[in-house]
Amino acid sequence: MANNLGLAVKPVTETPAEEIERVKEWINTEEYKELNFKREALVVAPPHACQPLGAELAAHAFEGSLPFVHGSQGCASYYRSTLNRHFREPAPAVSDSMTEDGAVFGGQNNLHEGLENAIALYKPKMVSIFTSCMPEIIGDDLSAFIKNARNKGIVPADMPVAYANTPSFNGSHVHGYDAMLLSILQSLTAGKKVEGRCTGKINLVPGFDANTGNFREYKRIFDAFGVPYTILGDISDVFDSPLDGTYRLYAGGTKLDDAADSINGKATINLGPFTAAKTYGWLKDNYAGKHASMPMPLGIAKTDAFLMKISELSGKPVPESLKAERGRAVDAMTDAHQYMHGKKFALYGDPDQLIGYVSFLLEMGAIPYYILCSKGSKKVEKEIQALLDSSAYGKQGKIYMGKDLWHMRSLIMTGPVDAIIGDTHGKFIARDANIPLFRFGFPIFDRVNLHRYPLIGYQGVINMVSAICNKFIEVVDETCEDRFFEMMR
Amino acid sequence: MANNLGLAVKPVTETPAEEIERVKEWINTEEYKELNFKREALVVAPPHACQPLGAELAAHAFEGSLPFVHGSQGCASYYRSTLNRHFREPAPAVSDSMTEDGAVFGGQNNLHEGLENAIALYKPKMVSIFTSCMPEIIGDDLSAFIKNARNKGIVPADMPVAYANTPSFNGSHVHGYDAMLLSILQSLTAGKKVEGRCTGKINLVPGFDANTGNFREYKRIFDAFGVPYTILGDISDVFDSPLDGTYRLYAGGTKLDDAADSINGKATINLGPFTAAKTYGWLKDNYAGKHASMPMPLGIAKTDAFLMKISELSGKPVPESLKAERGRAVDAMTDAHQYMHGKKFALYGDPDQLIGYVSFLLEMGAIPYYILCSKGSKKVEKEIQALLDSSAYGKQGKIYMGKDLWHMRSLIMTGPVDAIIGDTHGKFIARDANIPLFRFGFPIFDRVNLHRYPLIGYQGVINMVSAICNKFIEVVDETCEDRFFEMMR
Amino acid sequence: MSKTIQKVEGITKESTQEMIDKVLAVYPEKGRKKRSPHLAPNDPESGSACVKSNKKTVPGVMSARGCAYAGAKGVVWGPIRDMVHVSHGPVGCGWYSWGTRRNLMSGTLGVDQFAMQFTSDFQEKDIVYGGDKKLKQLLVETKELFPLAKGISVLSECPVGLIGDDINAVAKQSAKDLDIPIIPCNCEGFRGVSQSLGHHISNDTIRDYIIETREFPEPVGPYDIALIGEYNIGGDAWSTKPLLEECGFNVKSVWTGDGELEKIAATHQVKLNVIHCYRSMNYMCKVMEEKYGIPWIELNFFGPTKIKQSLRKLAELFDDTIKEKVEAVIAKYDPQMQAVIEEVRPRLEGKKVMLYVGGLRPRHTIGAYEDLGMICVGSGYEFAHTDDYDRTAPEMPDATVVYDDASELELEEFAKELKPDLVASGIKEKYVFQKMGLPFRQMHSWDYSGPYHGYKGFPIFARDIDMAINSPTWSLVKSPY
Amino acid sequence: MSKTIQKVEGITKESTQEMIDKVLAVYPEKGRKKRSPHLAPNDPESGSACVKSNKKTVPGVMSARGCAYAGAKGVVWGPIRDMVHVSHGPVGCGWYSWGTRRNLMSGTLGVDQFAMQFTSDFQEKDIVYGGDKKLKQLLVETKELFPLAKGISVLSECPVGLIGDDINAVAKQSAKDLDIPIIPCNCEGFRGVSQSLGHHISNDTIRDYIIETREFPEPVGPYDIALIGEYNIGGDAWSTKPLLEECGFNVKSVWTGDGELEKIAATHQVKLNVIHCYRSMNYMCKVMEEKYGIPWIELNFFGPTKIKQSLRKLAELFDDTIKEKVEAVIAKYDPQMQAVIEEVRPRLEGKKVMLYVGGLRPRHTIGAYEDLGMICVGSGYEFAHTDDYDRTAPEMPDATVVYDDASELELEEFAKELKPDLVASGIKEKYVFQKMGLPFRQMHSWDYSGPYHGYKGFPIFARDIDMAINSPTWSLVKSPY
Repeated sequence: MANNLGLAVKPVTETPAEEIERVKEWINTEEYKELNFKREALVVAPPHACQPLGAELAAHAFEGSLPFVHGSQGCASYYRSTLNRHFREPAPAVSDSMTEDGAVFGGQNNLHEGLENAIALYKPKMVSIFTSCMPEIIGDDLSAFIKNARNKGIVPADMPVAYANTPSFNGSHVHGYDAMLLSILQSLTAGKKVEGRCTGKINLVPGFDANTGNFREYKRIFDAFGVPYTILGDISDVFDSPLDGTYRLYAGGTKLDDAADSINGKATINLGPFTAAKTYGWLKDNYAGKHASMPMPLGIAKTDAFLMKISELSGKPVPESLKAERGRAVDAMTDAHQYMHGKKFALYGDPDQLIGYVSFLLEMGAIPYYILCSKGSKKVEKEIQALLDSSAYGKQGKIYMGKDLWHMRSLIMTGPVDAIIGDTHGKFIARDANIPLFRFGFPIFDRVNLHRYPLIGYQGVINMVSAICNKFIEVVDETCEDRFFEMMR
Repeated sequence: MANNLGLAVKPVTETPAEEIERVKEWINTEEYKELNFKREALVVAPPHACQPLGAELAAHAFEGSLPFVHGSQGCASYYRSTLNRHFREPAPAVSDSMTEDGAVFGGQNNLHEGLENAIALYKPKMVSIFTSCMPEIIGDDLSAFIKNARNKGIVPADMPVAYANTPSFNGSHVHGYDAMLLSILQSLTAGKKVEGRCTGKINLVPGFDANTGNFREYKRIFDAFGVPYTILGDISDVFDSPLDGTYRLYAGGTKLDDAADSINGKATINLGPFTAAKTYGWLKDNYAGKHASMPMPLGIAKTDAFLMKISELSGKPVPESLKAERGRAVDAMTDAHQYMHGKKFALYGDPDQLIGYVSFLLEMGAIPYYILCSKGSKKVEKEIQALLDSSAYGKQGKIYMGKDLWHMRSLIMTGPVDAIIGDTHGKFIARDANIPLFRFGFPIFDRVNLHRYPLIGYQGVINMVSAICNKFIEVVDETCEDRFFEMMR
Repeated sequence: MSKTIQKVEGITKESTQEMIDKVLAVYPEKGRKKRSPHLAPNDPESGSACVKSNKKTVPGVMSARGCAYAGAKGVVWGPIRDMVHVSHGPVGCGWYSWGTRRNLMSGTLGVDQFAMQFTSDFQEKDIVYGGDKKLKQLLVETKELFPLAKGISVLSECPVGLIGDDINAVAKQSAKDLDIPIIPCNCEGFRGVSQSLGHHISNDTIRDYIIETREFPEPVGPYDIALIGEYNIGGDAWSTKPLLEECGFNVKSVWTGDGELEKIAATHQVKLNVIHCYRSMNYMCKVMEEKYGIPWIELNFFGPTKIKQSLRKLAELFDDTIKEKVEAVIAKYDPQMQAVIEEVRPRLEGKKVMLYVGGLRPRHTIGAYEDLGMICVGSGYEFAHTDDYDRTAPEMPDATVVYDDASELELEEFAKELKPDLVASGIKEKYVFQKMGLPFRQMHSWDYSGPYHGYKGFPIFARDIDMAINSPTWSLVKSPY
Repeated sequence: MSKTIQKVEGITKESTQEMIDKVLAVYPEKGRKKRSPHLAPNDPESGSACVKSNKKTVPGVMSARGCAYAGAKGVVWGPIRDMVHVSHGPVGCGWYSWGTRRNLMSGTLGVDQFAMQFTSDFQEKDIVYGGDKKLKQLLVETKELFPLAKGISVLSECPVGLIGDDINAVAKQSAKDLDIPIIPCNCEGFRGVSQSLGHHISNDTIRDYIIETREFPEPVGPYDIALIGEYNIGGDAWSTKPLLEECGFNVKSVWTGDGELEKIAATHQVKLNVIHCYRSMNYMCKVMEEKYGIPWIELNFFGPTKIKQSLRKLAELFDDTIKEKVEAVIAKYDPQMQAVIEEVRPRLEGKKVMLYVGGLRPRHTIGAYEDLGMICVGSGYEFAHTDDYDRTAPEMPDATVVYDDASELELEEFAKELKPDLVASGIKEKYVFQKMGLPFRQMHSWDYSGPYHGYKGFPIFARDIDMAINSPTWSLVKSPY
């Protein structure tokens, strides 16, 4: 029988319960895993987003900077709501609402009209423009469009306008962050280099990081040193602003003057080094002073290195207060080592954070078992492998570059681990495997305040130890037989 | 039949399974609850310890002060191990090991010999003596004993020796803390009052509090004000010392000179006010400057009051940085209110902390449902009742003074709540009722680092909100049906 | 569902227009001219739209709108639980719409339910050489790894249309090869002015690829209906479907909340389509009416007043069996609802709410607030059409402000002027208003609560609104120092 | 269980004595004189104690000792699961010993298992007027609220003895009135010099009130034994009891880990008492030997070497059935244990451990460390007697230091001198040594792990020791700056 669409008409069927049971078991098998790892075209549950999301984060990180999406308004809505949900904070950004006719005429009219309106309505100190798919496909020439806008007087002569090409079909949110940051710094520092001038400050480039607590911790560390600094760029007040009855469209961010003058800095530290690689490349060639690129200070060793670098660059010793904090963090690790020692972890996330978690886990005698990066590279893999090779606890670690969370699920269901470190998207695997998920990554849509707790530095070590070990203890408390339910743990 | 002891010999029996089942259900009934509340002599699982434990905490809180138990060494072992387990830190203290002959001859010989050895071995800057049961029963005259020790040259002339009677059959650890603190301050400040002198400092008396994070937070707050201060006494470094290869017998504490000079302070703030009532009474009569007694700064309103008091006493405005923190704490509360609003809590603990938790819960729209204090008083009850009366969310609150955790169990099993706030000892009820226990009290024997996270101040608010709300969300994630398992919460 | 015209103290046509003019004054001339027709005081008497709508968003204004892809993936297709929905193009679109709409689903993830994010994760080379080949391969892999999927939707993202891929041809061929329905949906985000076109395109693909491809094995009964435009947000469908069943109906399919492809495909057999979200699915109701003669009726499941009216209106179309059951249902639940109202209303009486949402909520929820004693002082839609505003006019009080595709600045300024006790809008607005000290509920996602539909939903709605407005945290906003 | 005399490189009688003298030099003369006999180099050849013991603790030295009450409540009585144990006196003693020993128990808390803290919570008035009346009332309430309790122990705290209460009379009367065994135990903390007297007093009360008050209903069998001095720390008894059963024995009662009152009361019927913790229960073994002619044997369940020796020694007392089973058990488990050793020993070979614990562990665990390739460089007891030290001498290497009732300063100084790779002691010592950068395991409580007894326990012990010593956290102790 065929219907009036010319399609065959079949009866409505129900999938038999046995069939569902069979597949339920099958997807947990080695056989399925092998099939799953043969995938070449289909990507299922990859834990990375596209470039413009990262670009928006960078665009928010500077005083009075209005993130401006050159593209469809739908894209902007997606980026904004992701940041809203993660931080539970506003994320004001505009788009120039390109539609079909953009494909025909290009996006210059939208950009110009958008700039005119945005500047009138939202009174930014600077505009930070980045692109979503459409203008990237049709090949809009942002540089020319903005020049024209200036010529037409749409943009005040003294208002910085940064712009970055952030194609979604390339890299991830991390690369978009890098591109936008680079453009912002280029536009703010243009012509600001003064021969012989030194601000005396250390510039810090933390890269894509959606933990406001980390930023506050960086600042606290520099303050403890008594070393002046400029963070490029600083999201801490932007995405952790007070609720006091006043809505601030621009709630913080690196001061534009400081950013402009950062080119005359005493030194520049790039943390990552994968998260802001392009920016750092440019900084090294263009910024005054010394330069250093080093891993995120996650765990003791990498924090030590960070502090020693500040010490070296500033000529000041590591303050006693931080040394005492170090001792307290090592104390916390030692007191709790038995709850983590030998425990297997599956990790996924952005390259630099993965490197940090691996380093921290090895310091605790825990086993980074699966390390997955959906947008990794040979270089990232090499770096992680070197870390694994440095410790007896790294021997079992396996690295998966360019794989997704559906691969991760197969790994965990066929070769179990004790816990996962990742972002909210891993919760379905965690549930299926009945193991905890530690939400150290981005985004976190289903817990409150976690972005307020630093993971970097010695305080970050204590926070990670506390979160992980207390959860493991809690699992024992909640799942043990009555006769093993005890007062002390 | 009778055995050779003259006792009847019966067969070994097994309690029938049905009988066990019956009693299992019975202890969860209203009938049982009524019977349980009729108890007059038997006390089951009371969440308070005896005076000397608190005295030892106070004795640790001063630079180079050696806690000295006048009594059996077994008592000292109990106090020490409690502090070891809670802080996961050393708790060096000695006793003078009284035994039977003490009952006959009194404890002077033990005290003198103990002082001689302890001073030689542990080289304290001061000795802080407190009593366990035996000397209290036999009526040792500590004052005379110590005078004699000085006369005999056992104690160096310039070494302060504090001593407090801390009978275990009276009050709780809180009262012992008060008594020891008072004696320490009396002995350190004796003869130090200088007419017209003002240290310019604010003295802070936080009372019994086993959260080192709270102490660090007090200091951070004073530092933010730029107001000099002396905490009487400061356990933060004592019980949160670095692990760096060196064991420090005396790892911190209020400097003796500062404590001595505190009598010439600009002002004195007593937090509590139940926790150090006697001390405060004496301070008010003897210390220079202004005096204020106020609740622990738990929750927003009580933190506001604390900061305003510092501002009033110091003449300095509340710093903008703290005001911003306030806004961030209110932001965190608002963002998370829906996870706590209307949730019922059972609370138990020391009076001042209970008052603080009640205040915080009411601010969140949560319902303090059972409020139990095993060593409360009419005055405490009145204070809590006034708080309950101040809010629509306090209407259902019921206060239980002088009751224990076996009473609490009956309450919760017959009239359920959503969670418990207390110390580790509540975990058995929490398990039976299948609800979370938030370990905000003392002691905590089964989690790591919790004493490092402040509960006071605005940061404490964020910590409490995070702990409570994230656990409630976690419970939903862990217990919901598959179809309600969601990405966002 | 008409009602007497309501007035709000202090709000007149003039005051509202003044407020509008004030915010328009901030715009440059061109922008002002464009925005002006989208802002107006309500005229309930006219019974028709007071604003223009469904126009291009003005560039640069901070709009809350989404795109056609969002309308297709997030709204129409995504909730169908037994299909794999492939976000075809770069990784982002699928990532952003992954688990963020709360259209709950039965079944087991990855087995017979597929709420993961499926993407072709376009790379530079796919842009240069086209993605059709990759798509073909992807479909094979999908079928292999997810054998219980009843079908696959291919939802195009912007690049696909711009580079000239032909997903329709690929879908057609693969559907044949793999013996499974594969629905190509040309919902590129650049199409149209909002998510609304995505709904329409999706409706059209249902028409073209789905409807009438299946038949229910059992004979058609007199009370067979379909529930259209019910997306099961926070479990809404698990309130409304049982309610309709309690009233005597057989709900043969739900479009598309917790939806099943084959039941949707057999919906041409029902006797009546009951539509809740008119905006996103009126197209298919009209198609089914035209093609199969199935009548449709718009109902409102928010709040006891509207539910009661809706059920009676529905019963009117049926026989006494249904009428009696409906009255029995109303008699059963109404007292429960009145008890909720009695508990909460004293704390909410006279409170003002400002709405800005999508779909049906800017008009459909008004009655529920009124059940709680509240007054709506402003409302507007992200992506509505004139027919939505026509339907809104009689629901809102006289002269209250109506805003179409409002910009954040407009909403902010209106809120400053109107001082509502509650703002009910989306995630992008939530924290803006909360920072201003204004209670807020996300009304796209029920703020992670729900259901809000039907009798099961109203007590939850009432509790949430009460909690939002009366949370003691609001009294802490102002520092005493 | 004798063995050849072991030497440790760098340790001689002289070096050890020098180390001892160095620490003694810190003491005032009187203290030095008192402490001096308690510290000595081991002389394995002598086979007897090299130190004095069971003396009063020197006042002021920071001893780790507990009191008689601790020995009674914490060690002997507390683990009996089906009794209510009343801490009679002020609130503290019961509070401190509440859940802090890890003697695990079966059953349901408050129903047929009573691990809560029961106290008479003495107040000033109880001191003044005496607590007997309160006790009587308390016993009535206990019986009423906990009807399945098989008995009640009344454990006196210091004030009870000092104010002249007569708990024995109250217990006698109440036992009659309530028809339940009520055992008064005059274990006031001031009695004796350590917890050891508490053990003895408790043993005596078992003798006076418990033993032979019950009989097993089934006839006595040839393999009926009791397991004495096994407290089920971290589940030890759940390793040792099944092991003995696997060897063919009927373990009729366990004293007192996860213990049952009535089975303990019928222990006079067994054929042999197997004792693990000699210190705390040798008294009752001797009583049962004298009174009922029951022989007893000391075993060691730590580490495969000692377990094997112990099982064979035990089998020697029985017939071939048992001997064959024991050999079969050894043949089954020994390879498993060797596998554990192979895995761990390379990481532990030659590592030095310093012990300071109570009960049996300062000698019984030495073999287990040796199984792991480790060397014991110092050992001592909190509350041992000469017979304990006699038994220790042959287990320790020649000239290694032995310390009785060590003060914290002594332990610190010895550790500084000996530089052990592991210190195995109690909670009060743990953080002292960890701060010094020395790996540590709590060996009273198995550091919240366990069991450590038997074949089930050894792999856990091995894992824990490996983890403690080789945790990478130790390499972080020294700051690089």
